[in-house]
Amino acid sequence: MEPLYLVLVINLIVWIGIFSYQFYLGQEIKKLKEQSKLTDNRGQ
Amino acid sequence: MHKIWFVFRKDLLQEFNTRYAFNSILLFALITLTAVSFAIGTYSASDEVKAALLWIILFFSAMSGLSHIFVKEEETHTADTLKLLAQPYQVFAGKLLFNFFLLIVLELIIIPLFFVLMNFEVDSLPLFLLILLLGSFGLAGGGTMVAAIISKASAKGALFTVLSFPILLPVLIIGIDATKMVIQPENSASVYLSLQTLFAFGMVINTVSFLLFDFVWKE
Amino acid sequence: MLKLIFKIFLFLWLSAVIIGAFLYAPLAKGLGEYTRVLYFHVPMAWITVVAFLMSAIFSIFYLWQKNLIFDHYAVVSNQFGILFSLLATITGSIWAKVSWGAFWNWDPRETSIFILLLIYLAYFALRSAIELPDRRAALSAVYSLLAFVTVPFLIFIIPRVYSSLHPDPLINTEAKIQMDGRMLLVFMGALAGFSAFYLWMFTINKNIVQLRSQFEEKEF
Amino acid sequence: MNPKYIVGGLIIVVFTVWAAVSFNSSLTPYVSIKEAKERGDVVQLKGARLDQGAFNIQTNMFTFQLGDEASGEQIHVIYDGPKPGNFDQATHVVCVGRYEDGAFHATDLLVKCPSKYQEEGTKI
Repeated sequence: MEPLYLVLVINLIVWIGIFSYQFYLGQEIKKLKEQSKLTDNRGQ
Repeated sequence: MHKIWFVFRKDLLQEFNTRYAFNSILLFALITLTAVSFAIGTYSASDEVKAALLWIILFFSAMSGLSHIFVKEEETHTADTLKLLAQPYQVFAGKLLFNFFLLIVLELIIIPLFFVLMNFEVDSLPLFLLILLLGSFGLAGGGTMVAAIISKASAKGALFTVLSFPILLPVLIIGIDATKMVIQPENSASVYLSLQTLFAFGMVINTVSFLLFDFVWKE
Repeated sequence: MLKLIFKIFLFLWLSAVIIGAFLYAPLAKGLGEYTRVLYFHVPMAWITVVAFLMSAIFSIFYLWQKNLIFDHYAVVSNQFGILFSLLATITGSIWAKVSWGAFWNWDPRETSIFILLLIYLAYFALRSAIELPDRRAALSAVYSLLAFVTVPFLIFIIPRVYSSLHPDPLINTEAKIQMDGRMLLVFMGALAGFSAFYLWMFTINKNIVQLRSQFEEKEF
Repeated sequence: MNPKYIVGGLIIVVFTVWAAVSFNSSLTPYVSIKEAKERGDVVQLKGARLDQGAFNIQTNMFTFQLGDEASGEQIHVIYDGPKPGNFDQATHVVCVGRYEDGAFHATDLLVKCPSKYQEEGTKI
């Protein structure tokens, strides 16, 4: 493979990694937020 | 107005009794000056290097003593009494005046010594003194404000230099630059620009400090 | 649902920017293969500025409203500011190595970003030295505003003392963007994409901080 | 809103702008060839690049001609070091050093490349 494409692929992999991590983090936070709402409601 | 004077005089009297800030500043300056003078020798340094050295000595000596003014109020627990006696801006003005006075005294002692030890010569003495005066104005303003901030924190001494260095860096850079210019006679037009910037910087940092001091003092 | 579409769109958008930077955009004259750093370096620097600006605004809000949540937001912005300024410094320094010949030579831009880093590292040093949350919030907000007003001065002075090799800012004095069409397309795409990505990252962290302060409240 | 903050903010803005204007209007750190010859101390000399320059391996010196765009004056620059990598693309060169014995002795060369992001091969 040409170095240019190699670098491109590495870049894309890094980008996919960062994106998936952000995405995962976003979903987790969403879950936690819903949970905290539920406990709030139960408390009232 | 007389409250400002009261705070200033109180600090001055205390300082006169203990001479804590003054001794530490002056000794720091003397030690660095002699160290530099030994290491470089009298004739080998160029004028540019001397200008930079002068400001570095002044700057770091100021760093070693300017914080004392607020730290001592916290350590002796007199800050609360002072809060009852005067408005925040009066306290700040008094302390600022004191730190400014401290810097001027330091310069009165160090500058002649620097001239003698480093074989330093300037082309225009009044301009040089004006640079020092405006530089001290900025240094005192920023230094007093950072001192107020760190007096509420732990690890005060180390923190003071860390916090004030980036803020007061403009004074250091313009001061060195302007001092280089007064050494040579042909650059006088640029010196006025430097003076203008030093003055503008002093005004800005002092105004911000006056505005924000309330928030620090009430904490 | 709309958010999910936005995220997928953002993913495709930035992937297209990366592919575009490598395959579509032409190489700049005199820069050769290094041109591609441009599409990553400038957005990083841009986000750094946005992050520090946001932190200054949050600091003002804190002093005004005394709500600790603004202090948390300011901290998050500052952390991102430091992260992105480090990224901008690293990409910039690699670029400087290949085009000017040295990783670091105190060019004005290098000096100003270095001072920014000093200021905000000092900000975190100050925070770590204060115990009480209210006091920590107020003092660090004051410090960050105090530092913020001195930054313009550094920006005027430094180019005078050291001359710059850095290319003119894109929006230069003639208010013209001097860039090849295809490069401009990728460049603007990168700028928009990274800004959107930053906003997303910031929102996530904002939510984390909100949740954390909620939990802390419950404990008391 | 407390009038104190308005007045204070105004003072800050006015003085910042005042300082900014003074710097933008008049000062460049560079001098012309004529000035460099007169001053004889360390200056930053900016001029147009006139030739490719030549590197002398024995003395490890790089020499080239620098021209002044306004007056057409030329000066011989001697740089103590290798030829900078992107020298041939440069339009302007900033030389840090001093004028001595008929030539400008540079300690640093700063190469200003055209900052236009154009495709390779196109004319600016």
